[in-house]
Amino acid sequence: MAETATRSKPASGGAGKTRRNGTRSSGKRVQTGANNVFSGESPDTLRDYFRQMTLIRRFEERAAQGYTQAKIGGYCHLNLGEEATVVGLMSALRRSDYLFTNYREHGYALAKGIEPGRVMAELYGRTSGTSKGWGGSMHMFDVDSGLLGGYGIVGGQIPLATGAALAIDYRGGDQVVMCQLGDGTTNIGAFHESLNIAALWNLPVIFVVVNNQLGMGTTVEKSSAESELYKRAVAYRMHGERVDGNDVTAVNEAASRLVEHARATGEPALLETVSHRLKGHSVVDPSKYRSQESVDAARAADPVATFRARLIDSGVLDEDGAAEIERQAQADADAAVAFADDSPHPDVSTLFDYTYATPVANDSRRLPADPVF
Amino acid sequence: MAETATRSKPASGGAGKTRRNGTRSSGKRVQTGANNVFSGESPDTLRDYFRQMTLIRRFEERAAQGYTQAKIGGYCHLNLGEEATVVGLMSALRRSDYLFTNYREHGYALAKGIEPGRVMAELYGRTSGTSKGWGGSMHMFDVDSGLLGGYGIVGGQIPLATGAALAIDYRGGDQVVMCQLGDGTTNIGAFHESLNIAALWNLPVIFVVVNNQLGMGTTVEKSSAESELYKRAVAYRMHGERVDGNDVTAVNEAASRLVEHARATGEPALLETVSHRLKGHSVVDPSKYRSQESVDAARAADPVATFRARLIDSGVLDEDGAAEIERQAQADADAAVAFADDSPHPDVSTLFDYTYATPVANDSRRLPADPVF
Amino acid sequence: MAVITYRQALHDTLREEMLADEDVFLIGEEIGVFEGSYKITAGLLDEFGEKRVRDTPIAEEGFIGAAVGAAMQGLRPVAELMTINFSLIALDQIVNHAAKIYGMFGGQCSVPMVMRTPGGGGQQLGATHSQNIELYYAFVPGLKVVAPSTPADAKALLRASIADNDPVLFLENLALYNTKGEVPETVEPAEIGKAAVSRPGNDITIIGYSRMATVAHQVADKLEDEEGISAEVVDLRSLRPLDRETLVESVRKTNCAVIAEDDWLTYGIGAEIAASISDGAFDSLDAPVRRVAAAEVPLPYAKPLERAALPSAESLTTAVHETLEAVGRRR
Amino acid sequence: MAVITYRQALHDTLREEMLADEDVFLIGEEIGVFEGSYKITAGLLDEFGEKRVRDTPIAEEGFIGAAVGAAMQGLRPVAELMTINFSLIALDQIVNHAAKIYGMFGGQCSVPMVMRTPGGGGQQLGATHSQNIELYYAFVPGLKVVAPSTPADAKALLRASIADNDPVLFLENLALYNTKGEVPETVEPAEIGKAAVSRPGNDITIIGYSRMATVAHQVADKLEDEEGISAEVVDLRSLRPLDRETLVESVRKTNCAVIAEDDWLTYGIGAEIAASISDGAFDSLDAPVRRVAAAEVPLPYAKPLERAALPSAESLTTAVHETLEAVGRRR
Ligand SMILES: Cc1ncc(C[n+]2csc(CCOP(=O)(O)OP(=O)(O)O)c2C)c(N)n1
Ligand SMILES: Cc1ncc(C[n+]2csc(CCOP(=O)(O)OP(=O)(O)O)c2C)c(N)n1
Ligand SMILES: [Mg+2]
Ligand SMILES: [Mg+2]
Repeated sequence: MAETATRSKPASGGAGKTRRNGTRSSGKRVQTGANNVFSGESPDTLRDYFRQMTLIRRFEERAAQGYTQAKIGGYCHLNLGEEATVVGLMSALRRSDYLFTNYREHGYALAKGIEPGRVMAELYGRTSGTSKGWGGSMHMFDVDSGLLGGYGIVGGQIPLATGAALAIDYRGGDQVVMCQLGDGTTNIGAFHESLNIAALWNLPVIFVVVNNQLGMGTTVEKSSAESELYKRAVAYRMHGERVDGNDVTAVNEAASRLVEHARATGEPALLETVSHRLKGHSVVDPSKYRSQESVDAARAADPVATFRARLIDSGVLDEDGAAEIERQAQADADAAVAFADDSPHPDVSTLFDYTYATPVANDSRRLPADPVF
Repeated sequence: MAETATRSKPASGGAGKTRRNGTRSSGKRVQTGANNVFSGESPDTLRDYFRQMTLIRRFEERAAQGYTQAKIGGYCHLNLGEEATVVGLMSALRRSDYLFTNYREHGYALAKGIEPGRVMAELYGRTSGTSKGWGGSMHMFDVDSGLLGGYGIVGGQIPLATGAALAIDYRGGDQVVMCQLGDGTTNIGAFHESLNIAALWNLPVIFVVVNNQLGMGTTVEKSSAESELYKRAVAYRMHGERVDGNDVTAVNEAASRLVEHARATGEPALLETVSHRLKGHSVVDPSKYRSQESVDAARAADPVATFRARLIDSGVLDEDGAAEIERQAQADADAAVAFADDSPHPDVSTLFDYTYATPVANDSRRLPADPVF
Repeated sequence: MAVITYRQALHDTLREEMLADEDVFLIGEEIGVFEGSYKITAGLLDEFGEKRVRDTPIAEEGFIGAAVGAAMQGLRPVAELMTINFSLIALDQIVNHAAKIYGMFGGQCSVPMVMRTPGGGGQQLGATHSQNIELYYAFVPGLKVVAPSTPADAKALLRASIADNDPVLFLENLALYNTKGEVPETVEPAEIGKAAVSRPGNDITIIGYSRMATVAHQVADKLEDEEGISAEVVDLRSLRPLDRETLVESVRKTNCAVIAEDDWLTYGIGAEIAASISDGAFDSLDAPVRRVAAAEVPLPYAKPLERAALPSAESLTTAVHETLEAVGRRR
Repeated sequence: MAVITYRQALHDTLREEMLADEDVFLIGEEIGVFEGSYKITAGLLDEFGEKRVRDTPIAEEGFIGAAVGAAMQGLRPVAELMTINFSLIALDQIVNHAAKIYGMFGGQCSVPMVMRTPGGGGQQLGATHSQNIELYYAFVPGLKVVAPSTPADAKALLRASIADNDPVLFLENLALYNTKGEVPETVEPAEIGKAAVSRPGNDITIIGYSRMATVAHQVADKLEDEEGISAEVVDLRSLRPLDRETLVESVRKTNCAVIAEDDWLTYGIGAEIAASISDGAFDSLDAPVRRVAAAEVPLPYAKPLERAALPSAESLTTAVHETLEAVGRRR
């Protein structure tokens, strides 16, 4: 897939913190996608990408299984088909950078550096989970790795991410915020309000639209009047560009460039990654509405399988090496399940522990059967 | 002021109802603003524009006075400085077309064809007012003339206008909806959600951003990352253009063209008119925050005075003719005040008349001192 | 009489109303191609086409506002808000526009629209997806709010809501969609604003709406069977207007009451019920009105915590027992 | 002790807190260049600069959400929502985010922010600009809601709100800004969650908050002066948490109560107050708890209608008289 930019490519770093330049000229970058010769990444980096992508794949398969076994409740949205995007984006961030995502965030949690066991334990609703079992699939959080939350309300994370970038700007820190969202989410008011604010105040936040071409059952064309979503950045004089979300190195290149540019100048940007959703919207969705074509296209573009083939083709990995990585990923996913399953459920006595951070007089701490007086 | 368009000029009428064409090429129209030779408009039309603009000017002056005399309560936002915009826009609409505005709508109510007395009576809170005294300055409504409401919540009118256009589309009518909003209002979520929906569903609604360069005390540059507001249409593949809001004929030309295009094809558009606010945000605002420069610029561009001069220069009107129109406008405004002042206040017995259109069992009809049982 | 699910009753009614009136159309997220998040609208896109079954972008404020605008033109949109939690995004259009337009313009323009939306916890959906915030609508003059608990009521109240010329918030509940009940061949529109004594009794009044009305019935049946306690159940059915008379009349007979509600206790729907009963049945009441409601916490995901936080047949039974003890009718 | 306006108390407190803590900053529409719609922040932009006094675009959801995000990083934003009516646009960020983040993530991240906003009718601002919808916040676990009625309380509660690590909705009222009261040289932060018996008395308890607490005082003074009736006034001060004990204790003494509230009656704040008193003071109550509240209509613009619809000293006095008659303490 061609990669294009609405504005000139941000120079990476170096320029020092400057204010948004409203009159930047337009530009266009075109670069081949598939069958790229790897440029720059070391074999170790490439193998690590593959390792992470495979781990996400295996982890999500186990999550689906856990859901079917009723070990996991609520809604469960998987990153199957988005592994290249997830790993490409996350490897562009420092651990100290902040990440806000939507509810489809298991892979991001893993790739941002949270132990798989803690991620699975959250799905299992255990105290060892990333949110101590309070959040579940849609609501993971980990200060140490900079995951500032998965959010279940469409668009809810966008103002928050903008605010985190405001805090960085306020304090003069050098972190960057990445805000992940879906294609369908570009149509909600919070997207508009936040991108305007981020551009107006020159805040270091990269908005990433993970375009998997569907919001539940709705195609991009049926939901967005401008279906080339990265172009919406124009409404805020913000840099926007699109990248092949099935290509982990292309995603990483674009994301790294925008992240480092934001770090240097404070300038926000909009990055669109285009890939496919391999399965339903959530585990329970049989996606009957999907055409065979769309399913076939998604399968053919499977980012894990194609990256594996490219690595083997180019000699970065041999069959045994790949198989070993896959075996290890499976073992890690299995271990995560075992860890989760062995972890304790939260105790009912903790029900009132997290209503308020500052204790307060007359806080209500009644169970349903308790009288008011 | 130069008039530019982001997309090719919509052909007016004729084309039949076609779906939005997402790939229309870009284009640019430049046309001189001030000192235009009038093209097309008959002297009668031009004089009528002047008559309407003058009436709005006098009406608003009397409204300000009524407010100072405490005859008018609440907030009172005037169209002073926007007379050319108001009249140019309204004369592009048929009486059967629908208009939704913000709270700064007295002039629109007059120019859409409501008798001045009823408009003033609404300000005075009388039963003879456009909303029977229930709405006040910000909330005028009149089915007959197609004013489907002034709305006090910033952006609140935009989804409603889109819905009215949806109804036209649903029923196959040939009306067009015009939705007026301010420059500051382009930053709220409802703007984004509605423009996307209108473009996506090809609804006959013209969004008009009346850019008076201020939202209360905030300049466009301080509130909109893309300060050329008409360009925001690009995010929805919608046609957008800007016109000199001090030039009544230019406004009318652009608005008529877009309205007729929408009537013929269903296509929405975004029109930005640029003018000045002659006074404070509302009658009580002394606008201390405003620079002398900005005030001077506004005065110099006064659309009523400049249009008057142009009419006299070009022989459409002589001094006496102008004075006669002004005298009549003053008389009409005075008569409106007299009508309002003579009209009855609503009776307290009507307090519960308009909670529900369909009467309902157990509706609460208690005054504050009434017991529940 | 056919026994059908609550879901089916909603589906059938939507279909029938669309067949009966061209002005009725459906609008919402994922109601067409996806057939509805909870499949209420399954098959309707195929039958009625895109004009009558309109999938929207994810833009609650935009599409609800568009429905309001269409209703102002006399169409009768039936909007689906995927869950009541997401309705907050549209609240300005509902509270400041739909509910105000009739009054604010002096009765010139009505807004005949329905907003269907489910509330409810208990599905481990976590704090943001499990709320019961019907209060936000029930509080607002200009809106009507109905909350059926049975398939038959769902049908009768949906018919009434679509026929009504005011904006109606039609509250459903995730846990009710699969419940079944008898629905007659023809169902007349219900009268909005009326509660129902859905189970007569003498010893105590149990008041509920939506899911908790069904729980109230379970508890009442069990109390009768196992302990010979005769509980009267009042199903509110309409939250706005509120039928205080029916409540008070029941309590004048039973002399005590327990309210079962899925929302939070403090300031919840039950507060008004308790206040109204304490006022209207002041001289008849032999014990304080008891409320059984959700624990006041952001609802946790983990099952044991979620279970503890939500009202149930057990907690309601406890409250009934304790209230009967307080009035001296038990042990 | 200085006598200053409520407005001045707010202004001074904001300034002092900004001087004391670099992490405190102001954010909102028109608070800087325009000096605030109601001039609370006048002069602060000049003194503290754009970083600390941040004018925002008209984007309530966006800027409140940004404040939440900044608070998650440990900053202490004090946001101004121009009026509570416009807060509906930000409600998703407040209810589904600010109020949930601490619990939903298992206590890992607090949200130390304040949202200041005035409610209130009576200014002929019409149906959409005159609402009292503090209920929407008071109902939500995870939020704290305070509602001072005097300049001294405004100061003490604003200090407490800014120091608090949870999101606090700080309710002001258009009609209070110009009211005056004594404010000591140094004011300690108030304890959130506590009501105050702001006027002791024996014959009847009058409960109010925000503007209606001041009306309650006027009425109580007049009752004392003209009729020798000794009314106790309880000023709620905090709507969430709600200090039921103080209410009930007062009514145990006076045996009757009237609630004065500016919002709509049905489901309003007073419903919970009435329910709580009817429960906690069940055996002491000699008459039903009476509520004086706004008529349940979209508030009309015209002055005679607006005046009739809103609670006042007169309607409160009537309710007090009738309640005293009901308990046999008058005529
Ligand atoms: C405000 C709101 N509206 C609706 C929903 C229901 N919903 C959950 S996910 C989703 C689709 C989102 O699509 P997209 O942004 O493309 O993200 P994806 O699921 O494809 O990752 C919808 C409508 C929600 N959670 N929040
Ligand atoms: C949702 C909402 N937020 C804030 C306000 C307060 N307010 C009223 S008018 C206004 C400025 C609007 O500016 P603009 O859109 O440029 O319109 P203008 O007043 O210049 O005509 C603001 C902030 C409001 N009425 N509604
Ligand atoms: Mg998607
Ligand atoms: Mg403006």
